[in-house]
Amino acid sequence: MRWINVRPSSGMRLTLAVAPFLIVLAAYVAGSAARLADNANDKLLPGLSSFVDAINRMAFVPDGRSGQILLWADTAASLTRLFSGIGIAVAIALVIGMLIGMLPTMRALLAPFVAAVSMVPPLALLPILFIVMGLGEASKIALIAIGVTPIMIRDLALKAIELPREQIIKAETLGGSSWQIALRVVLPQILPRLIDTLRLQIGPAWLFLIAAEAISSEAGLGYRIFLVRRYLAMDVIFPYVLWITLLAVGTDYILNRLRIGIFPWSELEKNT
Amino acid sequence: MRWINVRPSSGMRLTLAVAPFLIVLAAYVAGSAARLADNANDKLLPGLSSFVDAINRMAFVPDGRSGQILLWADTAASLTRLFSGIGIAVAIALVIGMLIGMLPTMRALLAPFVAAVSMVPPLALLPILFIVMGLGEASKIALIAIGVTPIMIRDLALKAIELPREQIIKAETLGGSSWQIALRVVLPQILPRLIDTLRLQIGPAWLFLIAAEAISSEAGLGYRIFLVRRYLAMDVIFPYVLWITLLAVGTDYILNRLRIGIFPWSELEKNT
Amino acid sequence: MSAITIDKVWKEYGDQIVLEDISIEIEDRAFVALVGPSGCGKTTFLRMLLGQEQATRGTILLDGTPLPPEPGPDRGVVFQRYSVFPHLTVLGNVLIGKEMTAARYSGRLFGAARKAAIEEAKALIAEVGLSHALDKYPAQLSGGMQQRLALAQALIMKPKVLLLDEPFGALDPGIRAEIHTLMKRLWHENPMTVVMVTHDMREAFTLATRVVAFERLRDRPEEKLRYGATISRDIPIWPPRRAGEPSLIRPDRDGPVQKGQ
Amino acid sequence: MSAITIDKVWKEYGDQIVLEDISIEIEDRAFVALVGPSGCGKTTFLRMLLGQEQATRGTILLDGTPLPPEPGPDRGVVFQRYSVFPHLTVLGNVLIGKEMTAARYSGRLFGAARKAAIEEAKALIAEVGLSHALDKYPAQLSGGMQQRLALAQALIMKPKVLLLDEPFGALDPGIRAEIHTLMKRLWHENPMTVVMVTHDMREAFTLATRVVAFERLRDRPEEKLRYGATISRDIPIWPPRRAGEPSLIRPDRDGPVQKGQ
Amino acid sequence: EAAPKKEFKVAWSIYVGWMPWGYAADHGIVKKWADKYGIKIDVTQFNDYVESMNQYTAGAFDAVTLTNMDGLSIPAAGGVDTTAVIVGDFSNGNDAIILKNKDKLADIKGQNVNLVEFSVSEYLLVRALESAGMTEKDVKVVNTSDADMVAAYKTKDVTAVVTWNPLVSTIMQEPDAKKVFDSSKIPGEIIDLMVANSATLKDNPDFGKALAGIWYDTMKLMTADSDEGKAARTAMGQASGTDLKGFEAQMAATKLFDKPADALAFTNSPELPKTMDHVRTFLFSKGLLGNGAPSADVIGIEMPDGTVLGDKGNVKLRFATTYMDAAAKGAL
Ligand SMILES: Nc1ncnc2c1ncn2[C@@H]1O[C@H](COP(=O)(O)OP(=O)(O)OP(=O)(O)O)[C@@H](O)[C@H]1O
Ligand SMILES: Nc1ncnc2c1ncn2[C@@H]1O[C@H](COP(=O)(O)OP(=O)(O)OP(=O)(O)O)[C@@H](O)[C@H]1O
Ligand SMILES: [Mg+2]
Ligand SMILES: [Mg+2]
Repeated sequence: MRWINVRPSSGMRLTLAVAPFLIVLAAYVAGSAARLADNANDKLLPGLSSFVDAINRMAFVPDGRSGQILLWADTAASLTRLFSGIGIAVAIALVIGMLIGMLPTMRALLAPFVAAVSMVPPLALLPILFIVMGLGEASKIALIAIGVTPIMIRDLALKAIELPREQIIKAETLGGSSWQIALRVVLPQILPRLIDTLRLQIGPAWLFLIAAEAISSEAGLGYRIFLVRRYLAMDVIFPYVLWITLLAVGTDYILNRLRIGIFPWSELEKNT
Repeated sequence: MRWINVRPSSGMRLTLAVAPFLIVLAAYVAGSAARLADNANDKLLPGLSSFVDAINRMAFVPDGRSGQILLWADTAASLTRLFSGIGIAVAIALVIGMLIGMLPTMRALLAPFVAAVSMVPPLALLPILFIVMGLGEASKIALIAIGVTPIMIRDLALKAIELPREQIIKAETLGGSSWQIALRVVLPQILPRLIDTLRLQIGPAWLFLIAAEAISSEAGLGYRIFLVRRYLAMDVIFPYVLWITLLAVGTDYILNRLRIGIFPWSELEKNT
Repeated sequence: MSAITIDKVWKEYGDQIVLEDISIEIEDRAFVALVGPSGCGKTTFLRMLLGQEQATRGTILLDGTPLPPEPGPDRGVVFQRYSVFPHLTVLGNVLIGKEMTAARYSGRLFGAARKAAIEEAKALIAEVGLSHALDKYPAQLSGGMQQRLALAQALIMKPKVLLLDEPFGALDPGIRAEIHTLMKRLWHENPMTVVMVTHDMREAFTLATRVVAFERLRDRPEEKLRYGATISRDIPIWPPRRAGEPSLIRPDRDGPVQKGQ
Repeated sequence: MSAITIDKVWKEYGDQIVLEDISIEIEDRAFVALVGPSGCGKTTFLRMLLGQEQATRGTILLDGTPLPPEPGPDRGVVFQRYSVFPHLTVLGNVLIGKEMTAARYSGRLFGAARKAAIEEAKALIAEVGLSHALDKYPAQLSGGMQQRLALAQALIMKPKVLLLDEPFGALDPGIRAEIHTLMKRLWHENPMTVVMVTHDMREAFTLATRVVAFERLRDRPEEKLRYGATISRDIPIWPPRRAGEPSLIRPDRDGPVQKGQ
Repeated sequence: EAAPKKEFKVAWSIYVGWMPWGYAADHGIVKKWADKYGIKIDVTQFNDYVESMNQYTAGAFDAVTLTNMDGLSIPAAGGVDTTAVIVGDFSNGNDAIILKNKDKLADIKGQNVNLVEFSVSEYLLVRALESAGMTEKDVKVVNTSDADMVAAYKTKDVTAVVTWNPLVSTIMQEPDAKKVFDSSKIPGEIIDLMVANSATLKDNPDFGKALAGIWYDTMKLMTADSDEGKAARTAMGQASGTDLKGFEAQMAATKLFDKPADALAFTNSPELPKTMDHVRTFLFSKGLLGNGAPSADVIGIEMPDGTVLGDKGNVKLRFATTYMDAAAKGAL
């Protein structure tokens, strides 16, 4: 039988899915044991017991200095920034994306500019951002927004342009003004796609968040990672990275559920 | 007439397209003039003449220390890393993406793992990367590859899965083995999509390159930006950022031309 | 009243002449079937009636006044595809026209006004036989049901002119026959003029009061650019069909068309 | 020889019984038209013949030996859509079968072998009337041309069995008539057994030697899960059609079918 | 004339000699002194030292913590007239050159040296090479971010690094790490300062006084051998990502001026102009005193006694003892 026709059973599928994670774990444990045998103080690949210690310290014991539990304080700070940044990006992308997608004049005005801006590496312009926005939350949120907005605008504009011309004309024959067509025809069809676009931008958004927190912050997952990185405290960094990954995967999953829940028709469309 | 039906003439379109760039330029010149009036040595928003100076110094006069023309040396170093990283990412993504897309067994084995890995923020794991790959070119190239590969894999796997099942069956009735189907049916149809995926990843690739060069390097566009950031030499940073943007826009354009040139049928498909 | 006067209309795209010197009077409540080979400009002609395209030369009058230069609620349209909104249910698709004309900013109705509109929409949905699918989305409907929905959606606006561009071309023969019957009834009952583009001669003769054929009379390659399509035939159906009246001579002719016919 | 024996075949998807106890002998060089209502399992049946699906119970034999459990070059197929490769030209699409069977690793031919294969492909392309479009991509062909290409692509493998799943359903009537003529000629000239699924009765009776109807005899909602479709009719065409022989009684019957008929 | 400015912004970054600022902000010491002078002081922590200086230079902050060298090359060379309000400490071993498996400075010849370019590390390297009769041409400098220095040291191809604490102590835990030179060999040359914009200080000297008050209050607490002092050191250690032991080790390599009198003596000593001359010569050779600067004299550096090193018409960096003096006299 050809390989392309071999279908694993569902039990087999589960085994296969888990395997790579187990292999990575095993490789880690082996690597860690080897390094610790060489140098019992090795910090690069700490043993599992160090993780338990570190996780306990970060996630369950209040910090001596602030009295807060660091992992939760960091998570709250980071998620607030992340979702504020993404929220702003979404709002801007929705408005500008729809303007570009619907109005030829706006398209002529903004499309080339947005295309150029989307290629500017925002990390290189950080000093300007901090001067303009100050060093508080604003600039961190702004970095996330600046980082992900141009791509979201381009994506949404494209989706708006891709709407069949027939639908717009139909809406005009139903008495719709530009505003009404935007509100009742284009917007609702763009929203589920917005969620998909958003899901793709969660990874980059975390990157920008971590970069912003590395420069100035007093709490946050990225801040903590950069703070302890000076001491190569991998026993803290690994759990934090894992936690960020879990948060990102969870957000992705929830957003997809949300799309299906709020826009059931979008799922129907996909299947046809 | 409704706004959605107003179409600017082609002369108007050009004017509109140029306008935002001019506005940004004007805003810059005004802001710079205001700051320079306050402090003639202001470094944040240097005047245009400082740019001319800096560009002349970086792009045309050999550096006293190394005898090289810095901008070209930096560009060569960065582009070498960028394209090596992207090249490796493409090769891996192509192989793994096709495996996941074509073979149900491989899909069960790798798809969940790749999905999880694509959410790991690579910047947080840099120390490990350095220790494994050393501080030289290898780790910079690896960071780019690690940063963009998982998303490219997911994208390509999706495209391979989306190929109509009928085509695969047809190929089987034409005597194709799994290998031949991969080679003659799936691969050629994936390649133009690979180029599109690649275009979307140029922005992120530059980000990772800059981040890698900021950490340890002796030349490169990102290295220079972070080095001169130490004394806020925005007269160098701005032209460098502009240059990076131009390079990215240019790469994007060339890749699209390449796709149309090499896979003319992919353009035909798009229009139908 | 909804008579259309087309007077010496030309349509060019850049150098290419698509339609050449078209003049035709369409009387009130006519049902014009437009036929002709692919690419001869039928859709272009319909687009001009719709206001989506402007004639290069000549004038188009609706009841004696020039057509506004963009689509509006006096002219309804049904396309072959994409004629309904995928994000609205059957009811929502029919309601939206009422809502957009009534509520200028929100594009939505509330309270009593909404109830009244829903009643009207439901009546119309019942007419096209979709009462059982009120809350379904288009993706859950068959092709024939989607086109019936598109008709109801257009009719709720009580358009003076209904424009159809191969509306039934993608349907199975059996379903097409059913929808022909429906179409005929709707035309009899609603005060509107219909212009329908079709490829199917049988459909043209089954439904129309008048069949108009477009054709490029000069179609050699070197002539393609310089000459456009014109009206090559204009056949009134005999015995005449008249809106709201059963046929005098063969009263059963305009009755239901049988399946598979 | 290419006779197919289907013996007490059942097909279930989970709890749902799709096909129930199908037994049929298809003789060598038959042209079987498979008809039946939508969803009754015609495509499923074809998939089993193709090897894409396995029967839940029962056996399928080709010339007395069980079918291999996956599609292979002894059975050709043409689907309604996606039957040709969009990235290959007309010539490339026909060549690819030859190339994959000949070159195990590269899947390509070179030199003299390639030249010979091209000659053979060109002859076949000429047979389906696409000689003028050798270097065109499918996106540049009309629907009818694409299906003709799909036929050529399948025939170059000289399959024992040719399976067609509504291959002409998406074509315009005029073009469909043309392709019927072609199909008939190809069947007469090539030593193969044809099984074709269709919705169009006229097509079934125009082409087949035998029309087989699938039907769910018990189709009340509560029975849907427990009973599948079976063969409800098996009508041999009379006067009989035989591959390679003109019809005895009405010799013109199997000639070209007229346009618009 | 406009009323004097009442609200001030201070930036600090994570470094052993500057941790008191964060502690003071967290524990109400900043507020206490600000209230006393009827002003508001907003203290912001930076994780990225360079960015804190850039923000100060661009005018977003009124005061910042930095080293004497960076004070000259960044704000002063950027045209911002800057006054050193507090001389907090000098590095007395906190900066070091570490070689892998080699224990003599001379072995550095020909090696790649990983360090933060244009920083005090490079200055330390130049001074060390001078002392061994070499120049920078004898080695190859590789710019490496401080955040990744520890990981960098662990890679095979890195054999020489120059860096500062806490990175030095973390790296020294490696068995093959040998410290071949450190800042205790050039005592008093790498000075950690709290600087403020001269114009702002002139406008409202209370700001400078408040800073001095905060600093010496915190110093008292931090150096106390009491439970309170220990608690303060523990908190500072945690804030910098380590613990009490690690933090005290770093303090040991720092010559803290916990009493204003010590700071005064150091600032008024004739060594300071010599140090600054070394520093400006180094910066000039790197082109860090402005593009096309004709000589190391372009920028004037004013000493507490009023003498100026360099261009008297372009004084941009001032060492003032006013505020430390007031603190010493208890006149705050
Ligand atoms: N926007 C346009 N720009 C340029 N040429 C156009 C445009 N729209 C249509 N044409 C040309 O006008 C001619 C008529 O097109 P039209 O779509 O009206 O034909 P049609 O009669 O509707 O054909 P079909 O039966 O295939 O739908 C074609 O040659 C087409 O290429
Ligand atoms: N992979 C599958 N899993 C579960 N059920 C399936 C699957 N494939 C087909 N079915 C079910 O089997 C039945 C028969 O489907 P099939 O596609 O064979 O019908 P058909 O006769 O070809 O219909 P049509 O004329 O619409 O093509 C349907 O009820 C379908 O839902
Ligand atoms: Mg048309
Ligand atoms: Mg089927």
